[in-house]
Amino acid sequence: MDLAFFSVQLLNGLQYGLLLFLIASGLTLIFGIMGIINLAHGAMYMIGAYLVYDLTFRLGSFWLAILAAIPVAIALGLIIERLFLDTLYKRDHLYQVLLTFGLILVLNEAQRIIWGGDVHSVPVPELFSGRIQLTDNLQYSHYRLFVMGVCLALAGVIYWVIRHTRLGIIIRAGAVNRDMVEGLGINVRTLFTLIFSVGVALTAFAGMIAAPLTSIAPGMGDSILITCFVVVVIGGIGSIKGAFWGAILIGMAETFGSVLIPSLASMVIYLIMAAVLLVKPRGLFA
Amino acid sequence: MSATMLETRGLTRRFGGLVAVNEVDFDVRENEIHAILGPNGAGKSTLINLLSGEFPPSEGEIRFQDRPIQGRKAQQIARMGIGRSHQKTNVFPRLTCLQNCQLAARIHLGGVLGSWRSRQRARAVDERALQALETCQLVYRAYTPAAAMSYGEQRQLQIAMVLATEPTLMLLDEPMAGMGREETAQVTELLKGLADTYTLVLIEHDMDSVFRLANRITVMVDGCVLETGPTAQIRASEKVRDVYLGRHQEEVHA
Amino acid sequence: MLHTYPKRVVVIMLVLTAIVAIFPLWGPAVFGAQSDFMMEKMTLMLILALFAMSLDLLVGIVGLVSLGHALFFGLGAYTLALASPAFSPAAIWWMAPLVMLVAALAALVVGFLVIRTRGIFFIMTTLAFGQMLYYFVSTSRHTGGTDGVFIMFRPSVEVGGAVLLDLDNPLTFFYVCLAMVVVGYLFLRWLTRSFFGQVLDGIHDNEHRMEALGYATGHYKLVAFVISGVMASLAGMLAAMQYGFANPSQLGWHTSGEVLMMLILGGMGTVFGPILGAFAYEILQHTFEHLTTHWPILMGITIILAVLILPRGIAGLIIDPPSRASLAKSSPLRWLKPGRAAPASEAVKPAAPAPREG
Amino acid sequence: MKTTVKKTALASLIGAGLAIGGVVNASDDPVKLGLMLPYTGTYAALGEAITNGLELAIARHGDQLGGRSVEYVKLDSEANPSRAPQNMSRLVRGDNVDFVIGPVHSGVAMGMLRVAQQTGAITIIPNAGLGAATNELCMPNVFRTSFSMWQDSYPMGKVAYDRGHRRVVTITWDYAGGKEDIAGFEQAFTEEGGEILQQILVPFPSTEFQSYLAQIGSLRPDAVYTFFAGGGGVSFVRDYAASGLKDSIQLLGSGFLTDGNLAAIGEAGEGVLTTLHYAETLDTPQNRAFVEAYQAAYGDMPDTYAVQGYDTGMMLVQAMEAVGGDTSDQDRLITALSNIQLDSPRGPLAFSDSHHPIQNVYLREIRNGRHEVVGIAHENLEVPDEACNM
Repeated sequence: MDLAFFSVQLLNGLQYGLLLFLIASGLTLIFGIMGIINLAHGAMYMIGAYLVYDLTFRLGSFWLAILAAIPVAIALGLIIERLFLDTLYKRDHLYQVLLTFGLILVLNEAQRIIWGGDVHSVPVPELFSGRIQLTDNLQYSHYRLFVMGVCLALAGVIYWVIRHTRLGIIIRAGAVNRDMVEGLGINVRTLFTLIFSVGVALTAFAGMIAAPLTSIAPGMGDSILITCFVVVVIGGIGSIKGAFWGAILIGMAETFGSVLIPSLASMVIYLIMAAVLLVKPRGLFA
Repeated sequence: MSATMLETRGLTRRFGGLVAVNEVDFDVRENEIHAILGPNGAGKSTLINLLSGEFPPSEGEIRFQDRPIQGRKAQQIARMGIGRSHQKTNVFPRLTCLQNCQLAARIHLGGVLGSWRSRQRARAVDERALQALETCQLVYRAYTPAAAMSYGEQRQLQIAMVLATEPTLMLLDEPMAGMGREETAQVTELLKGLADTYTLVLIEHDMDSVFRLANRITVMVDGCVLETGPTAQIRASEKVRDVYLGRHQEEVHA
Repeated sequence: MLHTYPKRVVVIMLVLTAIVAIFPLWGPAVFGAQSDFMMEKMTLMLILALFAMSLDLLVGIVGLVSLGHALFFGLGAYTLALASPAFSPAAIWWMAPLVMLVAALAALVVGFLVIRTRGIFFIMTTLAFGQMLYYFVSTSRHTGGTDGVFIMFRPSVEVGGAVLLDLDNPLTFFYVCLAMVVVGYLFLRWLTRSFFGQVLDGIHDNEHRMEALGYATGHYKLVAFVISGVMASLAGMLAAMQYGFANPSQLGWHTSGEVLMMLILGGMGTVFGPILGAFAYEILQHTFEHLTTHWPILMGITIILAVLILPRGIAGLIIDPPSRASLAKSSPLRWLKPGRAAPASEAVKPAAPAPREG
Repeated sequence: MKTTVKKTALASLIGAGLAIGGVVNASDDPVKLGLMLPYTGTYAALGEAITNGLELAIARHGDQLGGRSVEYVKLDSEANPSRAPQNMSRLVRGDNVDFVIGPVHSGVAMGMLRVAQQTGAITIIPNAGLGAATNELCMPNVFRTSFSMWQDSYPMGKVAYDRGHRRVVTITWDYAGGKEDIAGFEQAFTEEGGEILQQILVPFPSTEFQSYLAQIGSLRPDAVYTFFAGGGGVSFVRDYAASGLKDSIQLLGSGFLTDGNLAAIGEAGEGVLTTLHYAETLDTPQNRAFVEAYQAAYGDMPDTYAVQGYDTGMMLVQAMEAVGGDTSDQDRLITALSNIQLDSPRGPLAFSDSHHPIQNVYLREIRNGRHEVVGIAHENLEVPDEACNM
């Protein structure tokens, strides 16, 4: 492996990892603060992508589509939290697993009813349609760089919110000890609704900005879901920092693993997860 | 003076930057009731948790019957004969009173395989469980699910469960917490009776009970031992009165 | 008291068992030409009932929510598929023990690693191990990959050359599966009422306290995990025998999710509930598929409603039939009335005055 | 099948008893077609296209098969192999269908074949391309109207060599279908004297291709041969173009890479060469008529899957005509089916002894968002079936 190839793969791993972080951050917030295990998280990613696909053609602009899709995603989160999750907080994880599994079935089928079973794509927006030359025969699209930038910026914003705002203190406290939040005299219901909507919106947003990079197809959320679970568990449930480093680790592992040990490529992330849990049963940053 | 059953040397436990228990030297003698006093956050419960192996000490040594036990798991320490009760009610609500005690009594049958051992030994276990209930005057409740019993009864059941494990040393974390006056008196009597056969370490807020029960008292403040001595000595101690009792009174009247 | 149920449970289960057992008598009259197919379907439901029961030991009794239980189901299927000789039937006398042994070893290894984790971590690690085996089987040269493998012969049940049971006969196979479910049920019933079962209940309620009492709870959980895995592998072996086919999708997390749905429909922790759940789930899916090609949406809604309204499943209805008053109080009805946002508390813990902290 | 025979016999007996003097045969009963196709999930679009094609063929013949009306029993295969045997069994034993048509997914096909073997139900596979179905596992009662992975990729090996490519990287998903497809290409390409630099297997169903593209870039092959389908195909072609590799390294592929997905692929697909047994732009009267009828009925351009469904329907139409609508004699029906020769939209179509289509495979290039037929990559290609004995 020469240096140029290595650097290119580093870039690929980083970009994939950053996108994973964006999806996983919502998951880990919901896990950590609300204690809710949300299997339908992948479906939210899918819905984000489909929304942007739909709206891009309706509104004629990718950027307008994103602007219009975000409130829809937030509203979806709001509805799900109020309608379904509200009664589940005090119950065993099992019920959350089952309810959100049911939600996957409903959302996937709703997607098919609304948008059909065909594969779609969204063109890369004009503004970032250029490419930079990496090696003599390999180029890198500006849009991928843009996505990296957005993910990093959002990671920065989330980090700042968690470190320097009152909400952040509550979130950090909640991740360690949920009862404490109630003790702080905070309206837990409002907080939960807020966190869930933000979590859903983050994931859907990841689906939106990833749309021009990927193909929009039924079931696209299912495979990303399990990868994100692995990220969250490796990083430590509820830890944004953990989600970040976990995502980068998994991004790198998948990128380099597929090249270096192709025979284990499909299992490499699970092996890493097992290894991490063997050493630190609560994740790296818990 | 009787022999030392348990002693600690330089016992320390840190949580992050917070030192919950700081270089505590502490000893318990056979067949005494040793009470631990101290304001909230003094490190009493942490000390008990260290003794029972709930978590390992950061530093220091714990010797039980002349064997070091620090770092062992809670279940091992329990089987060595240190039984404990928790501050919060901790019985199994879906099981009956008797089943709760049976569960406790059977820990000496051995591990998983022991759960299918001979009937004869099982009978011995049942007897021990009943005995524990009798000691705690709960026999009439034997077949009541724990969830259906009153709070005070549940607290007593918890003591019965500790008894059923046949401990040599009992660590009781606020056994009378949240009880009414009458129930408190009842449990005080019960504990007094136990002192003949068992060694007790007791965390308790109820001053009257402590002074009536304890042979010796250790007073803790901010994770350190302020003073240790016979009950009379502590009762008379200026230092304790200033630091602890005074504060405690304020708290009560606040 | 725990694991003792009203008489009507016994009566209902016996009646249902009898109805299933005498299916060959009434099946043709009710289903006509479809009778053979219905018996086949019922055989499948029995196999799934065994599978669901095995998971109930983990989820309902010990309180360990596994999202990777299909691992053992698929392992049973694949052990049968790969160990069967190509041109002759295997003898059940060594095949069944082999399947159980392989599953026990796998459960021991996986269990050793996952038992250390708790709560969400347990769910996630079991999921990860299930997926690991799923990908291994999907990509390995020796397992037929994603297409799966055929099992050309069902194992033989012979003693000294005399055929005891002809498993190729659908009727015989049906009764074998029925017998397996009955035996499995009796075994779990005995297990849950034994002292070992009491310890498991204790762990479910308060593991921490069990440790303080002196129990090495990890050992008990591991043994339960192994027993559950072995039972699931037997179900997987029967499933592979029924259709002569093993496929990686039997190992995937969707299969694990489905069997959890059977648990919720039937009622967890009751041992008999999952049997009802397996039947209910299959009947529902069969019906929905007939109704519309959008059947997953109906299935999803059913599961959501079951979680919200009927968390104790069908078993809960039988043990404790709802009264008019309790119906009026149920959360969905209450939820219909605006302005009452009190979250429903499902806590099982006894109501006790909050003790002081400190 | 036993029950069906009995049932039909019984029905005709009763019928004969009731309608004295009238000529009554089994034609009073509709012919039951059991469709076991994916109507939900990832493959739903394929299931719908096949169904459309099938219904179109039968509708164009008066909605009748051999003079009998037709009843469709549609069952969602969920593309879930573990449910395949029970679903197949439901169609055959539960709904007593006369023909089973399905599936799309190869894993599901395995499960169905097992039951087809046990029950003897006549099964027509309108898509799944696993080689074994008409080779090791061939059965008298199983037909295929589609392709095998090998059939569509083998011709590309020669094409690649003839175009001057000597060193090629192959890339596909690490699953059975992909590996079979790549094997066909590699076989032909190395026979010609070409070299496979590396075979890359991507975990299924990942669509994250960046690291593999970098790998391809550093290997500097003359061409890349690939098999992906559905969303994976769209992603790969788009990513390949976006990485700039398309400018220096020719992209070859199985037709499934782009079929049905041209709109989603967009500009990125221009110049990609694929081989397949059909192209919607085939300039034959049969195809023009088919495309017109399909567009009139459904408003969409047909794709390969629709043609496969259509040919399945045509096959049924002809075979049922040959036996006069009588499904009771299964051997006669099977003989009728295996003797069928179709003037399909895809060209002449006949069946081998193992019941696999003998058909042309076309070389197609994407130009202006359409699969333009460059030529016939292999005429009347027959698939090896030495392992088949029936």
